[in-house]
Amino acid sequence: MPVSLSKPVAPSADKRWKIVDATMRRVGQHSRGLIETLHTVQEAFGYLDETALRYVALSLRVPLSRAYGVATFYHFFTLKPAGEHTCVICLGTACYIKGAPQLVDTVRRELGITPGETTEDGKVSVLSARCLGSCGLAPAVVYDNEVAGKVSPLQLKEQLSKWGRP
Amino acid sequence: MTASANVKTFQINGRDYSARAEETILEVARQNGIFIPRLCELEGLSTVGACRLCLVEVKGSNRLLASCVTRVEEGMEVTTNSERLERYRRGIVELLFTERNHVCSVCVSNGHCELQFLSQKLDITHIHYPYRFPKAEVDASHGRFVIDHNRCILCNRCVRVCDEIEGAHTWDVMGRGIDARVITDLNQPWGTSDTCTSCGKCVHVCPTGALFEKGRSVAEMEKRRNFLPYLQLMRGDQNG
Amino acid sequence: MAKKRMATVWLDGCSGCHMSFLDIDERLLTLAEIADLVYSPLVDAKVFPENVDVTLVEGAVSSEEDLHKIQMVRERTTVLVSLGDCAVTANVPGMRNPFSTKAVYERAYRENVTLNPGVPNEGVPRLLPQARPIHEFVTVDVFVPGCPPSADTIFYVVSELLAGRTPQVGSHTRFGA
Amino acid sequence: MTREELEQIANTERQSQASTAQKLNVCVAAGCLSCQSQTVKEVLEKGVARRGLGERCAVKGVGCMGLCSEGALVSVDQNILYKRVLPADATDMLDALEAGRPPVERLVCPTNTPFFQRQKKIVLENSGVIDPERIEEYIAACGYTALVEALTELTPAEVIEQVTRSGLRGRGGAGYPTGLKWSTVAKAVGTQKFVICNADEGDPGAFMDRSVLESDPHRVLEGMLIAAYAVGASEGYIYVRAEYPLAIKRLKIAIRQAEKLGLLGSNICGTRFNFRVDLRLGAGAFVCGEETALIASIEGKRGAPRPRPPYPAMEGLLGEPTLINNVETFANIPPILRNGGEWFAAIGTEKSKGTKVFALAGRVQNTGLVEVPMGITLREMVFQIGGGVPDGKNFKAVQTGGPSGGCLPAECLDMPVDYESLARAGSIMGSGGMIIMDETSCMVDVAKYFMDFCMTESCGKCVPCRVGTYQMHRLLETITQLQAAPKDLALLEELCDLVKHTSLCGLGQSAPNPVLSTLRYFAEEYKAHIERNQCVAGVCGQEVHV
Repeated sequence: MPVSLSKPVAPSADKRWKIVDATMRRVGQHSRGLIETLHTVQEAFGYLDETALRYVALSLRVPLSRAYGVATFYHFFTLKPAGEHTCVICLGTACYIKGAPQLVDTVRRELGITPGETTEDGKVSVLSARCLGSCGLAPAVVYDNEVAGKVSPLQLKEQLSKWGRP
Repeated sequence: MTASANVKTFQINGRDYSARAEETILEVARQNGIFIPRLCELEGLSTVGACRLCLVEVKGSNRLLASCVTRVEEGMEVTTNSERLERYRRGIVELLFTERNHVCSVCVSNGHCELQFLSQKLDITHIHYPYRFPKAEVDASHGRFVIDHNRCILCNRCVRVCDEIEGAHTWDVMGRGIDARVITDLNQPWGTSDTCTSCGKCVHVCPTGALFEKGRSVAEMEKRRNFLPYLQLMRGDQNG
Repeated sequence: MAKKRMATVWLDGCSGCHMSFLDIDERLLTLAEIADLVYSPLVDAKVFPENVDVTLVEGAVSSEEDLHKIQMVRERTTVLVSLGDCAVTANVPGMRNPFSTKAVYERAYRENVTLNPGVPNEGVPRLLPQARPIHEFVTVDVFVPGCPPSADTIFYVVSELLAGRTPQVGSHTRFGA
Repeated sequence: MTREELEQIANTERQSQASTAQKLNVCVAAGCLSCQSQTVKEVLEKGVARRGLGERCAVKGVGCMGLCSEGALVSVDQNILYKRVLPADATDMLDALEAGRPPVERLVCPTNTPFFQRQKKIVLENSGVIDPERIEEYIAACGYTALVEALTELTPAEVIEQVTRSGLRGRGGAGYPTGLKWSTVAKAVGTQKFVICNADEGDPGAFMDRSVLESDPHRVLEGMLIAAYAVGASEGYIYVRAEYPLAIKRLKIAIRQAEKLGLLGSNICGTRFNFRVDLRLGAGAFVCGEETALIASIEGKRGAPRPRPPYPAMEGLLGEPTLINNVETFANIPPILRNGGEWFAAIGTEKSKGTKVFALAGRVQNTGLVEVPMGITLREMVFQIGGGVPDGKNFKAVQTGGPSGGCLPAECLDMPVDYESLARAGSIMGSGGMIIMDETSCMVDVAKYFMDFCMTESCGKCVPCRVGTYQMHRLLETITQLQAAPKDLALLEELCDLVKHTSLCGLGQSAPNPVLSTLRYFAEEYKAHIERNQCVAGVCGQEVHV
């Protein structure tokens, strides 16, 4: 492989790469900053695609396979774009014993997807969380970054159908 | 520090041995012809303590210790074989057989496979945990080599040899838990890898038939590892 | 001493283990002196009889018929031997397991067929979702891996069993042997 | 920053606080925020301004008040607590306040209950009292005095001596003596040393650390600073879950404020002590709570643990001696230094000193955050502080220690809560999650839930954990589908033994615990599933969940 010592050029003129570059500078262009940088990429672009992984890996001199290995090890990172709306169902213990499984069932019935998937029309992504730490509000669901507590399957169904409408 | 302080005397299976302080239990055992099973460890590569087959009992420790990463200590009393260790080792080998699709009868490494060898050595005649039968890919996109994920046991030897000896770091592991698997570059077909030097070291350190040369049929793939001790020796000379 | 009653059964396998059994050659006569072969694909009996002392089973449990058969065999046998890798590990028949039965039917009866393609719905027992080793369905007494186990291994195992001893299988064979 | 300067900041702040007669404290920690507490605060602020009450009445956002199930919580002058406050209630509250009338009855939350009275707050002393985004308030509450005293009057060895004397044990779960850990790192030789705060709170059903970070972040920083001084470290990291955005935000603010006052950085308090802290965000991997995995993650790698020894105290981050403590452990340090090790050692039991913060959740009346002295019984926790099981249901089990812990039945209720007792009973203290279950929970299903968790969180490095948790989960699934045979139970027990004794790290070694403890106390439920195809709780056998 030809080894280039010059700094790789950002994949496009997109301004968001400047934010990514800033993070990489902050971590001293060191391979140790890989996870920090991936956080920034995901925050800026919503997900980590191949272009981004390649750019970050080359910039920080991290082997490609290691970058990919790290990106897929941590469940917080996603390699696919998220849907228009996101619905995070908390599967912490308190939520589990207070009815989170029924919420997962509701999603499966209503949208035909399981946590970790996005509907085909790209409208809704459903995710599960290990624990939101909102155990006092079990079962908890996060609709587009808003935490809702003591959610019933009916409430969830209503929210999902609200998103489903054009 | 005096030379004598760097030598440790200890016991393995009730017999006295001595070794340099930086040596591991497994190394000493191997030098003295004591068999300890292992699948992830390979002389010449770094140790990761992942397969858990080389666990041994050490008097005074309530935990079992991986002999590949445990250094010898003065007065240590090591047991490499017991009914309990045997049971655990069988369990671990059996778990590996259930994890992917190890169909020995149609494997290129049949007869030359370390997993198969251990199953016989440990007297395993059947797997009493249920098989998983996952769908796993075979990537034959490389000009000379093939990776068959059905037979991969995630020992990580390919990852280490590629990084530590070849310096290419083409291989790594993606995902985690039961979904983990080895990948080349950005999880792309091996044949499209820019970093692979096609040196074939990964193929030859692979303990099973997961990595093999094209054109080999059932039972034809034998692994050659002479390069590892050689490289280790050369590097040792440089350092020493 | 009364002769022992012995049987062999062929489930989802290639019959290679039976071939290997026949490969014990003249030693078949030795066996015939101490045991009767009361049921086998190699003999005429149509129904698996009661009170069999030793049964060798080749092949994985793959269809509803296999399942029915192995359960009956277990009930009527004292010592059940899982013979060969297909019986012990599901081996080659198990290679269909990562796929759905629908895909398997399509492959076998449509994609690879030029004359009258179509999945038969009678005369062929229905496939179980997966081909699995027989010990996942019934208790197995002796496991003899190998693909196939060698004639020597089979002869050793059978003669030990017929003599009322427990064979030490591990040192004679292995998976894929 | 000298002691005098610190005192001056404290005095200025105290005076400014004293100038307002009435204080409305609105909880703006995560639990209440999801009950619109931010809007409540804004409406109250606007109301105060409109009514011209600004002179005698101050509205401020504070950290967690504990009773999360009754949010949003608002306290008035620390003696009236309003619960379930909605933005629309602000008018009534301000009316009462303005007219000097008694508090609004329908919103009053009684505080003379065991939930409040039985607590002893050390770690949470400032939670719900101070504004977590203002360092001045922390300083006014004696904040950073312990640091200044340590730096100016104590040697590192004396600091460690106090910590050792306090008997404090690691609050992350295993309970390793903190003083011993510190002295090991202090003695270790390296070119540089690190202090890491483990804020990767991963147990499902535990939110103590999040709450401390959101409510009183400076306390954790001060603890880290004292630790760094004691062990000779100059750099530190706080490894915090990316799922805790509010905690991250407040930590960032706290670090900036401390730097500005010279409490972080070079020549702290005019001494030669330097310490810098940076945040590292976790990215959704429970296993990173394990020390060596956490270090790998900070180094930008996959969070896979490595065999120990060498322990991080000798070879940790970048191969250098590294001290890793949990949030709550660090939060205990400033009061220990302020009041002395003996003071702390007088609280709790013989081997488990001090208090412990628990997150009470599940089928219990009062869910929320509580801090109690060690040695309190489980019965007190569940029935007095927790207020018992709601809806007339019967108590079945209390789960502690998350996926590494166990489920304890009614017969364990009189057991004291301390490290040893919990371990003897087959559970662990863990980080402090305490989930109460009633008869509607099936214990096999709960065991399956935890095994699913461990399977998903297994890093996949070592075979027993990677494949063993999968196999155990599959068996538990078969049992909960009411399709298991007796031999499956034997297989399950065998796998528990294998995984427990051969796994590389704590995750695998403790993954069987929820199964083992439910097998120990609820064997009858397993039997009913297997032999009679029956689930008494009525949970299993239907559609497969999750």
